[in-house]
Amino acid sequence: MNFDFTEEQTLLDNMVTSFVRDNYDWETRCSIVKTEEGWKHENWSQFAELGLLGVPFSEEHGGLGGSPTDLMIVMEQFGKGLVVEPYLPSVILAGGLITNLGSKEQTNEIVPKIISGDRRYVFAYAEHQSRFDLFDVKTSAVKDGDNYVVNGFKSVVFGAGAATHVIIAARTSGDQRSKKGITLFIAETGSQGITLQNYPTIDEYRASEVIIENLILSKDSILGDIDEAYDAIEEEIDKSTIAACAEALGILEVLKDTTTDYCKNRKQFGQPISKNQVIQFRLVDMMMEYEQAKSILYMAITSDLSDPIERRKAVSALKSRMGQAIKFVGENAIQLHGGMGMTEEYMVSHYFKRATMIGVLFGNVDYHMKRFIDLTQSNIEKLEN
Amino acid sequence: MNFDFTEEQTLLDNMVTSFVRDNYDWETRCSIVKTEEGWKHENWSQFAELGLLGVPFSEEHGGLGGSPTDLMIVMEQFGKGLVVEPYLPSVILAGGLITNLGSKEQTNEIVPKIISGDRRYVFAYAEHQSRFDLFDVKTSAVKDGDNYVVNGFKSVVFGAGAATHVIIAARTSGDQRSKKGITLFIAETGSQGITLQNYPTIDEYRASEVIIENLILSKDSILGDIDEAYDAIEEEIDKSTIAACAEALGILEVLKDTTTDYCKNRKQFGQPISKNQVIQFRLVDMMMEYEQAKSILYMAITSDLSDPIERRKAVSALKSRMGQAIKFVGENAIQLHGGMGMTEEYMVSHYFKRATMIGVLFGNVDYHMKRFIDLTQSNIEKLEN
Amino acid sequence: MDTAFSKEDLAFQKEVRDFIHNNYPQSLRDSINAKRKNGEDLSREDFTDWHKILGKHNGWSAPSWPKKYGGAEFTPTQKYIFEQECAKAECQYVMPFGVNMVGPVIYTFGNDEQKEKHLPGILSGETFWCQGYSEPGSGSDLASLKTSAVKEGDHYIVNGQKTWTTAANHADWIFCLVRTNPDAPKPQQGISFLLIDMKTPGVTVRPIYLMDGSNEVNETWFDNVKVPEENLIGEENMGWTYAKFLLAHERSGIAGVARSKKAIERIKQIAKSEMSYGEPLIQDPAFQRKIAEAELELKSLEYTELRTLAKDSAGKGPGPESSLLKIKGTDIQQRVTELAMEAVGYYSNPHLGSTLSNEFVGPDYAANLAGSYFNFRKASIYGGSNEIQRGIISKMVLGL
Amino acid sequence: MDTAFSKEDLAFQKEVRDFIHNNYPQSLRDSINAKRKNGEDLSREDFTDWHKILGKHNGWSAPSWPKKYGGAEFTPTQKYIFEQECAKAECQYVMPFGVNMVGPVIYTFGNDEQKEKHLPGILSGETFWCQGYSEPGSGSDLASLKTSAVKEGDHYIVNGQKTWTTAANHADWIFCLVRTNPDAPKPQQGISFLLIDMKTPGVTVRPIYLMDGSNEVNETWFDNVKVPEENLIGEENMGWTYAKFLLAHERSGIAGVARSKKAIERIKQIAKSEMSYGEPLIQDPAFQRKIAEAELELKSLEYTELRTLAKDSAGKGPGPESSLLKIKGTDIQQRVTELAMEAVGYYSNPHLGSTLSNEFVGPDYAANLAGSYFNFRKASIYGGSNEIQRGIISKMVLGL
Repeated sequence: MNFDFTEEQTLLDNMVTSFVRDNYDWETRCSIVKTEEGWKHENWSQFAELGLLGVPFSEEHGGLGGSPTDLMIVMEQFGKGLVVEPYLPSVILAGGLITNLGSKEQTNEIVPKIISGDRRYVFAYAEHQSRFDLFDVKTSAVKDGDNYVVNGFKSVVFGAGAATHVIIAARTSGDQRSKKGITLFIAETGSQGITLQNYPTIDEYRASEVIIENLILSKDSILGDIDEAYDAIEEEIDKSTIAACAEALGILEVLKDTTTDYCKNRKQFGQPISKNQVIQFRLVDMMMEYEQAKSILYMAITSDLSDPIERRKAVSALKSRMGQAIKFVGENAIQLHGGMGMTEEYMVSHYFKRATMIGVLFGNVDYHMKRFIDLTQSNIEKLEN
Repeated sequence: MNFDFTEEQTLLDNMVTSFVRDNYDWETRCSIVKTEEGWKHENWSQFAELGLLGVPFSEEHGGLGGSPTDLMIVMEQFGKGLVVEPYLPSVILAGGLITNLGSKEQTNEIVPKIISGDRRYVFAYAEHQSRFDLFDVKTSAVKDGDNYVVNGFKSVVFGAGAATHVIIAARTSGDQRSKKGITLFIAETGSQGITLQNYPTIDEYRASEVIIENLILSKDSILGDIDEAYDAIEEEIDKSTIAACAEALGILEVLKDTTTDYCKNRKQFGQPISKNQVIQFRLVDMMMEYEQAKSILYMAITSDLSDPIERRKAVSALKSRMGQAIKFVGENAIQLHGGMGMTEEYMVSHYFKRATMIGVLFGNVDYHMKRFIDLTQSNIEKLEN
Repeated sequence: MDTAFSKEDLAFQKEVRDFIHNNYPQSLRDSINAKRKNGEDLSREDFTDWHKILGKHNGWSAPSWPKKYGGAEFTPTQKYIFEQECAKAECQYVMPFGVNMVGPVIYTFGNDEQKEKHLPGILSGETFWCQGYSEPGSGSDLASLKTSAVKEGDHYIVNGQKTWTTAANHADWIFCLVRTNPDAPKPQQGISFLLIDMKTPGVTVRPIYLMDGSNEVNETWFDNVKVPEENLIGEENMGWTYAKFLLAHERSGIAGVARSKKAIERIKQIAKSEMSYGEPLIQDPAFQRKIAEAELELKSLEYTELRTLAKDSAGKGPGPESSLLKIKGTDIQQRVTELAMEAVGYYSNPHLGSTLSNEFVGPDYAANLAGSYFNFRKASIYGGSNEIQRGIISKMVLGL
Repeated sequence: MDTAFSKEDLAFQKEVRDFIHNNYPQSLRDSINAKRKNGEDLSREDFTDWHKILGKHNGWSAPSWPKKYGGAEFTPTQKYIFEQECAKAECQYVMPFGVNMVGPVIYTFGNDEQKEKHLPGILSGETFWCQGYSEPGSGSDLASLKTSAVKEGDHYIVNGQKTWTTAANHADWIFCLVRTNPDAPKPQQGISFLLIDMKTPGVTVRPIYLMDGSNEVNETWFDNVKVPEENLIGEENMGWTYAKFLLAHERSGIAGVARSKKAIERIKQIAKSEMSYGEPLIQDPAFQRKIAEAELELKSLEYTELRTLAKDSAGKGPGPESSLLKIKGTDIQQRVTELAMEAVGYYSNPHLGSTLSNEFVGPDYAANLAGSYFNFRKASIYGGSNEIQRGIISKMVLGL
């Protein structure tokens, strides 16, 4: 039993840490989010050069064949630096779907281009009425000869503005909330029939509303089997959820450490505010929340993700527990910083905002708590010890 | 708008306060709970002399015609003294049912005997499967000529060992969980067919399992209309819930004040532990919980209890909020007392135990929260502002 | 015990309700709604339009002021009713700096010239005030303030910096705590209470942007600002006394009960529209429970406030209940903004107020809910942080 | 990263499981269950039966002890597995005072005579030990202890009072912190570590009843008790050092993860039987949520403990994680006892252990659940209160 990184993982960790330190100081980061596009192409090129875009892909396609632990390492450091480039939605989530469902031809064509940085895919899954239910899909794809005609509306697609291609979850059969009958289609973001409404998010990332009107796609643009995409969607969203939690953990570490330092230095009534026992205990509780959050992330990372039941349980346990830690550590970081914490100028508020929005991403505390309960309590006889 | 007591109420308050001070010092109270019966007949006689047994009854029967505020005054002081005599189950709950449902003949016969202290009635409603649902009644009463034959099992009937009579909720028609079809029967506790299994409770009160086997009762023992007892049961349990919360409030006041005093006097590391900021803030939070609990009790007392919807909302708001206050104030009182708080010898643990068990009585936090939600959120269009 | 309104109170309630109905400008409602959707800051007019209308109606802009100064002199119950009705109708609130803060200080400690000069403008809403208390580094330790006022002839020369100055960008005047005696034995001594015209040369206002992108607060700089001595309130070096008076003075409404009630109603409406697990979110037991818990806490707080009001009405004088009202009131405000954000799921993400985009996406009701959650983290920090308030209760109520 | 057990670990797991299955006495299970139902205290035999069986099997009664002293010398992973299996099988725990506390002090700081005399009895379970640290008035401020030991010839004369002495009513020996130099400049100096035979004249034990009616702890009085000087451990006046060693020594199992897991399983079983709103309580969303929250906290804690174990295995040495494990572990224990009490509704009321009645009412599983909730309030108080633990983290980890 060990929680150590391998030598390769330590190298990866050092590499990403160096990237953030050298290329992502606070001022640089703030200038990136203020640009029109909200991310920096040069950084993406550098990710490609460093091999980061290949972490999750197989070696035969030129990737690193990385594990969830490798992705955790990347995302945790990205979290510490509040790196805004759309690595999670495009490399991890969309990349995961392509690996999971792509035909040999598709992966041979697409994956090397993702790794090289030439293409970025994103996955458009959420709809307004779906909330966090991945099977709740209204967007329809209707067969028309050899083609499909797609119509629908996808909500809050992260990174879509930066993407060359979008993977669309569309209903080819079944009811709106049926797990069967969902098919994935790949389309260029510039296709006739796709309109992107790009906007910045409250935490300074970018997302888009994706409006799909009479988008005509050939059979070849289908990813995976017709009607059968749901299991892969759930699996890849689950894996992306782990990655998002790794990002959150990196953020929480910064929040906890920054706040502890601030309290040691900030003086009120003639002494550092960290001399107040109430503030000391609050910092202790923040530290404990951080440690517990880290532990449950390690639980998820080391669990058997190839077993769908285990994976779902582990991911929902992780996401709901992480959500609690985000709230506690985030809100107290602001509170202990006082007025300074409230300002846009001071960095702590940006970390708080990003952590909070990760709390919503892929399902909030209530959603994952319910999913965990459904998996662990509805069928109590089958519980293992 | 005022929250003041009337002159009569102030006199009542003073009277009960004097009784507790003079007749219910801690040593006396501890000796009472160790007796076989667990309550003191002389105290009951004194309640009769002081007029306390008549507080809720009409003046025409020799009572005081008291309001919920009057009962709150009595119960709050009883809470402060941890008075164990079964005033709540017999005078307030059973007495309320008799007033609510009794025929002129019944009330003329019974109420004066309750007021004089000659008789004590209790209400047997809970069954194991019912939990807090008052309409979940398995105990059956089957018509047999002019009589009824009653069979069933009633759980945890408080004060039954001290009672001369028991009011039994029995099903005369309908399904186990139907609101219609419940009838109340009055029986002497010594009747053939009733077996009491008496026991002390964890908080040193007394309760009984009531086993009813082929109990034969005449039509005259019916209280109210056949099949139609449910509304009155709910109403009187609701009113008793307010009284129980008044008792809890008295207890919380003692817990908060005792703990504050203890912390001022208890020295550790060369100073009173109340000099620790963390303990100061905890005491502040206990005080605020107490004030909020008091406020919601006043809300319930001053709400329109004659309107069933208003009454249910107010009572469930009160009981669930009070339950939260009980947990917070109670657990922290023990924590701040340290080892001393854990002992049977020191009085704080007894207050904590009683408050905790009031938290269960008539439905716990979850039960009343759900009832409140069902009343306020299921039909949102009808909400008033 | 009786919480029913008297006939007179009920008549007053109707009068207020009717007045709002007939006089609250639809244009103001539209303007504020549009800005909320687009994430823009309110304008000076948004802040003052309603104030000006109330100012012309029996002094309703100043509910607590004595009639002789033009105020409404409401009873505590009337004040409560007035606030309830304004909140129910979602009226823009009247900024407190003039009416609730400097006004009472002026009519209590000011001289006749000061009353004549300043009170009418506060009442009418013509003069916009802000408060100069906090300084960088002083925070909760207000008495450590450094801004200096040195007497030169018939003027004070003021130098220093105030921060967190709400609405300084709109204000005509600022009331300041300044240090007039740096050698006083205690920091609370040697502080004076000074009124400063924001148009005086040497006064500079710089915006501070909060994390939701809003510009509510500012830095206010004083660089050799000449302030006539007639702008000193009361006695020199007695400013701390006036500041403490002011803190204790206006507790009515501090808990924000009526507005939080309205906010919960709004969340329920949102939760009817939003879907969760294929049904309206309002049916989700976990969400229901959180709404109910907020409602219960609020209901308790409402009665805590009413008990305080009743004590005031009975002339029993205020206690340090204001700290309890502040702590619990802001706690609920924060919970409520969080629930609203939570209700809209992914649609809490779009940042409509950004300079980069003001295209509207998502349902109307989702606009700026995350921003509001982030913004309201301030509530447990400002006005004496909730830690400071607990310290006050610990000392003043529990004697610890 | 790898949390899978190695082949050797899996074999060991099976070995432990089989050993428990074949050797844990049914009579002990029955005895303990009967006492739980009737609310009686456990007997000395209940505490020692399993200890004695383990003591005869490769030193399994002392998982951490070196082999040369007869211990099992488990690896951290083996210790973890051993605890898991014992908890799953609901084995009575081995009392910590001998094996985990005084034993390691003796083999680390004691002389050869002391090792020979005391270790075998601790290992075998023949000698029952208790701990004499706390005193009335000392509480969390342990160093303020007053029990004196004055050297007279080759004896110490001990006078004073210890309190909260767990199982002193069963114990043969007590290890005490006593004051040997009242004039030492600091209270931590001048304390010695002394072993005292409970049968020595002058030792008196008086029961303390806890609020659930149980007699777990006692007062232990010393009235001119003559203790031979050979019972002094290490050097005179160095007792504080040994006490601190002891506190840091045994962290394995401090969080009680395996037992809390088992307790949650039991609550789920109860919640299947108990009805709520006409359906099994396990279907009630509010109750489900509380169970799930406890499970998640426990799952996190399990991995926090595993991370600590892994650090130990890697020889990286322990940190002050024990405080975190203690705080979170006891927090969960308390939550779990509360949930169990809550599950049974009205049947939490009957007090079966009362001297007045031991008739059994209600379902078997409901017996003593409220008592257990009340009893477990101790968990955040004893072993250094959770406030003390937070103070340790604040100082040792965060450097505040």
